[in-house]
Amino acid sequence: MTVRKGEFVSIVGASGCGKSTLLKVIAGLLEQSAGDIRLRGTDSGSGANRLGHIAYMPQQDLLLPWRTVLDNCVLPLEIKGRASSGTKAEARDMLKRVGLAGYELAYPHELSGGMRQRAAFVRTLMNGGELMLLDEPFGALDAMTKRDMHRWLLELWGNLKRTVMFITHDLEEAVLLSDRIFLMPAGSGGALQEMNVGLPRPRSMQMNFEPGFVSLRAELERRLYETRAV
Amino acid sequence: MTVRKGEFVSIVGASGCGKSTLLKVIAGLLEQSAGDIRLRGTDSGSGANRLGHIAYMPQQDLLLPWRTVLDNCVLPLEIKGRASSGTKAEARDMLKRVGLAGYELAYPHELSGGMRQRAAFVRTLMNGGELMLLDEPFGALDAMTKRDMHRWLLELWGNLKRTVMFITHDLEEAVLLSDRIFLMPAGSGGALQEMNVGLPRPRSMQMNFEPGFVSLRAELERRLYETRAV
Amino acid sequence: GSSPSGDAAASSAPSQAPIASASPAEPAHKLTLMLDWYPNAVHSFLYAAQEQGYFAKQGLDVEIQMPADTNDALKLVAAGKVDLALSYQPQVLMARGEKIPVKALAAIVRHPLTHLMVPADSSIHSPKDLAGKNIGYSSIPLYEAMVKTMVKADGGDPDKVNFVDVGYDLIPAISTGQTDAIMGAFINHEQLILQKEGHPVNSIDPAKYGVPDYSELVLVASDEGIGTRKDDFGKFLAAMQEGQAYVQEHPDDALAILLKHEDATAPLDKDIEAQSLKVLLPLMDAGDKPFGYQDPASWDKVQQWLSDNGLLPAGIEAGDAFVNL
Amino acid sequence: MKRAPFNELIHRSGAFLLLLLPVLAIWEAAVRLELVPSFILPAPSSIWTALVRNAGLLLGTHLPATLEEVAIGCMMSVAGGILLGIGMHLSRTLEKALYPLIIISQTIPLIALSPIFIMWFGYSLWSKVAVVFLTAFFPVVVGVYDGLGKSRGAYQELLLTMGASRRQLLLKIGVPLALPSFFSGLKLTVVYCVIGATIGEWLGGTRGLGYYSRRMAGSLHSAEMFAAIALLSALGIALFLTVRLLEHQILKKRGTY
Amino acid sequence: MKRAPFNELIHRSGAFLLLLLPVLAIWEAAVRLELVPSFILPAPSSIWTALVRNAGLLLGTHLPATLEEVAIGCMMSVAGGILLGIGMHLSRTLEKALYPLIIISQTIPLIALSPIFIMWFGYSLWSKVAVVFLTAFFPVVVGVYDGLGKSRGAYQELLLTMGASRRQLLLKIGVPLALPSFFSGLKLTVVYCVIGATIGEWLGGTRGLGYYSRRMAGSLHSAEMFAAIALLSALGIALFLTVRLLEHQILKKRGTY
Ligand SMILES: Nc1ncnc2c1ncn2[C@@H]1O[C@H](COP(=O)(O)OP(=O)(O)OP(=O)(O)O)[C@@H](O)[C@H]1O
Ligand SMILES: Nc1ncnc2c1ncn2[C@@H]1O[C@H](COP(=O)(O)OP(=O)(O)OP(=O)(O)O)[C@@H](O)[C@H]1O
Ligand SMILES: [Mg+2]
Ligand SMILES: [Mg+2]
Repeated sequence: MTVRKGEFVSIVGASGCGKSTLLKVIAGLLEQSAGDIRLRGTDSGSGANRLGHIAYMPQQDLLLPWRTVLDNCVLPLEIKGRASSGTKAEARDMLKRVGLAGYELAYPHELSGGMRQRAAFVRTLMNGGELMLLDEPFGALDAMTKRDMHRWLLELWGNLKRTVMFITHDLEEAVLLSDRIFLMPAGSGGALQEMNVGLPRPRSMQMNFEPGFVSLRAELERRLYETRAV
Repeated sequence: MTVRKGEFVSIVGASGCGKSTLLKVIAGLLEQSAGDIRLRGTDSGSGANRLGHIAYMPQQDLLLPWRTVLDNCVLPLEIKGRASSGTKAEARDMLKRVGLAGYELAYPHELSGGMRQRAAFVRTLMNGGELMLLDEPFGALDAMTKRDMHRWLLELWGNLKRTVMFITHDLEEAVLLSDRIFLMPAGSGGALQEMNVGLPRPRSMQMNFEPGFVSLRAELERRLYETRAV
Repeated sequence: GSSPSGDAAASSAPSQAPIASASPAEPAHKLTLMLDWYPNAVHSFLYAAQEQGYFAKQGLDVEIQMPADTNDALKLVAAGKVDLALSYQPQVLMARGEKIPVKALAAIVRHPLTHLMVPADSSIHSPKDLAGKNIGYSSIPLYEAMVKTMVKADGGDPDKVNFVDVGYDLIPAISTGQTDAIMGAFINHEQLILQKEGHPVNSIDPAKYGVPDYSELVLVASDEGIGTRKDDFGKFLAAMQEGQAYVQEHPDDALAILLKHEDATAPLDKDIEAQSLKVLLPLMDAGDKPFGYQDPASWDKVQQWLSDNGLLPAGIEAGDAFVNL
Repeated sequence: MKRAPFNELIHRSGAFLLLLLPVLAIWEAAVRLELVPSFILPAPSSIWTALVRNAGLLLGTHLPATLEEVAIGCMMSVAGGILLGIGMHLSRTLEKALYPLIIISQTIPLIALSPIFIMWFGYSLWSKVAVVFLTAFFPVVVGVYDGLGKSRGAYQELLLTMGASRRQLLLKIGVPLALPSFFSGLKLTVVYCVIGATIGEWLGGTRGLGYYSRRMAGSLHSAEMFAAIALLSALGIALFLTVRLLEHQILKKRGTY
Repeated sequence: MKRAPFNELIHRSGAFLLLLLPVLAIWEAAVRLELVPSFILPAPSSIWTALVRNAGLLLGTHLPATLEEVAIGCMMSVAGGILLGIGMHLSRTLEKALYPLIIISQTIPLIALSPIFIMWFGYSLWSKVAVVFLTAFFPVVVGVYDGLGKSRGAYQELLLTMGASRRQLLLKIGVPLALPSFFSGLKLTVVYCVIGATIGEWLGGTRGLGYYSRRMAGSLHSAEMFAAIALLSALGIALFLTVRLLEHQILKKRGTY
């Protein structure tokens, strides 16, 4: 599995098939039992070398409960020693973008599930780094909010040329956002399948109902169904 | 808002609009500031009266981290003093149904996000009670697993004639499962909208692509979009 | 050798009023005695009386206990929790000053054992030399008064003496040079130990410098106990005298009895105790009077001296503080 | 629900005083009826009288001396306890070497060590501070060590992906998670500081409530002795309540988990 | 990662002993070079000799007596501490009434109470047990009370919807959450039990390591005194390690958070 710089890839697969684990391995939290992981073409060695260089958004939001939303969002820069006077303003601005204006000083437990997820998403963006690993970042959002997030993410991605790896169960989302989609097999036997999304960019929500889109989605569903039946 | 016995209703709405809060009020965890809540047509009084009579699945799975999956699942019966020798067997059986066979003795932190959600779902089913409140029960599941859950839930619901209130962001899911769908407005201004799903039962996954289904879904999306624009 | 408090309480209750003559067939009368400190040579007469059967002969069953704190013995005898206690003569008067109803029954050690001690190579030879020096003492106001009296009697200025409260640790205080002198150590114990550890000290007898020649150790009972158990106490005194006679005649055997008794729990240092007994025997001798006899004149002097030094409120009669049964 | 800290204190102690009354009444009655001899346990009224009569001496001379020892000893116990706790958390070797020594220090009766203190510190303030330290530092050590040893769960992983160093993990997750445990230890430590100062003063000195109480015990003045002890208890309660207030303020501000 | 409990113990104490050696060597040298008078701090070698010489008495007579007091006192401290902690958690009134009294009990020097103990309990085992209890119960109280007071967060809400009673909330969430805090307190308590027994034996009696050490101190037999103290310390360490092992076993079995 190779991900090119600036590419947007999605990973889909059955629940419990190891998607989150794969992301953790890439982030450097776990060591792989076989194979190796190359960053910019060179073997990155052990996971510890990759820690701190890859922005990672875990499946559970993991907002620190004793910090306000804003303080949670500036945490990555605090850790990296890059927090400056502008950091908080930047975080505030991003929080506004995701619809959390007014909640900067709230504690995580005062937010709804989807709001926590968005806060965690902002925290991940604040992280910087060329590669972003997002583990079901929009799973708890309604279609509208999700759409806003998609738009914003695509915009950011287009501007910054960051590389994104994205886990989702929403096949439309996968098709809409990705350059390529990887299908993870459920058992240990199957092989990783790859699917190219040939849709033109920039993409919009309207595409959802275009025939190309619908057929891609159906194809994806069929293939997923097959990997499972194996 | 009235829910008839044996009915299956869904609640959809923007993130942070108060869906989870509504469910908590119904469950008896919070007191409503206005209006009253009637169970079987009689005012149930304060929330404390309803505690223990309604099965509630929270948005966060809230599996007790120091208990195994199986012990988490039998917790409701333990609390109600109805745990018997058959309870564990029943829970094991249900866990198998949701694809968690072999994970009975695992601790929650050893499960993937979707697996935790399914375990929490089993725990809610074990609760018994006529009314079931489910807060995004299948949000972290892939399409296939979700479909299995739908099938099983519909089957259970059909057999037991339980009343279900269901929060989801997946409009297809809402249309597929519900008798009626409530749209919650984002601001405090708007009114609750109701939508009847006139599709015949039993329903199947194939309906997704039928015109009636697709138009219902599009209508729902449009209305949601409107409530938001208000 | 511990007994539930119930026994002690019951034995001093009025219902157990003395029976005129205790025939050997009768069950022995129980008496509890609390020592002033842990068992040492000064208590040889008690263990001798115990071991030689003098108590039993009098129809007594004596149980010996140890206090947590030297003042506990007085308080517990007054509270009726023990029948007899060992304490110090001035302490008995001061206790009466605090409305603690106790009386001395016998003088065990008839002279002060508490001497002022200075290192053998010290420049202090008599109390007046203490001016400007540090004196360690164990937070007992009585010792302050003794030193001041001594300095004054020797023609020195008591206000120039610098008192240092050294808590429990008299020996380290002087042997590590923290203080120039100590007050509160016994000539039959600390002095001998310091000698043995290579820190010889000279002792200065307070009785030679204006302090009354008080009894260091007295046997004490409560007013109520004396009222109800006079006969038993009389028998105890008789057995005690027999015990002391035995100690005087067979000091080595008496010591052996004590050492054997203590070996079971906390062995004593044989050399130290032997020397201690040698020091003690002359100081316990009542001359032509029976062992334990109390001289009213001594009590008057101590009472007067305590009053003069502000350690005793007015209205405490020396005659109330002791009785010769 | 919301009350100013000061009102809160009044409210709490008010309720305590109300509940203390029957205890004091029974105690007073027991002494008056001579169920307990007053020279063993003086009546509350005579303790109060002794307190008032000697107020100048107790509050003017002895309380400040004890307060000084408690203040310095307490700060050293807390600082030393935190350092030891963190040190043992960071290094397994240090932990293995120090924990047994610390436990040994807690099982040696201080009286046995008093000559050593006197040898090293003389009869200065520092011998008392050393005793306070030895009496009181242990709970903070355990509180800090156990608190830092808590599972940091997935938060730790998240911070690792941000490139956090061990120091940062400790500061950003370890410390916030350890705070409740630290405060439990701190509450014990401040109370033990008071008894530590009392014992320290017994080892020698010329001032302080412990010294006074022992002196009064030596001349059989029970009421005066208990008056000093009552002040010591009040000091202990005041310290405890202060820490508790601090704990509430700090932990309350944070979101719940 | 996995080691049998016994090996684990060996492993730990082995490392400690290795690190103890230099300490002992310096200590021995300091005494031999007469930097410290041996009657104030005897050399480790003479302590060892004293220990061996008096082994029969120490291990045969005094250790069992102390063990008995520690065992009973410890059980009472733990049981009493748990009850008090739970009681104060359940009732605000009880908490307000008891907490100050408990703190008072911790600030009164036990020696001041010795006549009271003897009056109530005589020279029986129970006066010593009472002292052990008073010395040791406090950390368990604070541990249990603070542990139960922890925010139970959303778990509590979930259990409420299942119809859980207050008792069930306490048992199913409160107790599991309180366990770490309880164990912190327990570790302190078992260590304090040892010093409590020592002090208890000072109040009277004729057996026990504390009694022996006091007697030996009185006749300046420092080596014998420290031999007894060494045994007391060993007892303290053994109790501490036992609780720690138990803690690891119990908390390890549970999932992390
Ligand atoms: N800490 C752990 N210890 C043991 N097994 C674990 C642990 N974490 C995950 N697993 C197992 O690893 C497998 C893969 O888990 P992973 O979280 O990667 O799944 P996933 O693909 O992200 O699923 P989902 O879509 O449900 O989040 C699962 O079978 C899970 O039981
Ligand atoms: N404990 C709390 N304290 C204060 N405000 C809260 C608390 N819990 C929720 N809220 C607020 O109540 C509002 C509704 O939250 P709720 O969880 O009901 O949203 P929701 O509709 O379930 O959203 P989502 O789809 O994201 O789960 C939100 O604005 C949230 O900030
Ligand atoms: Mg996952
Ligand atoms: Mg919600």
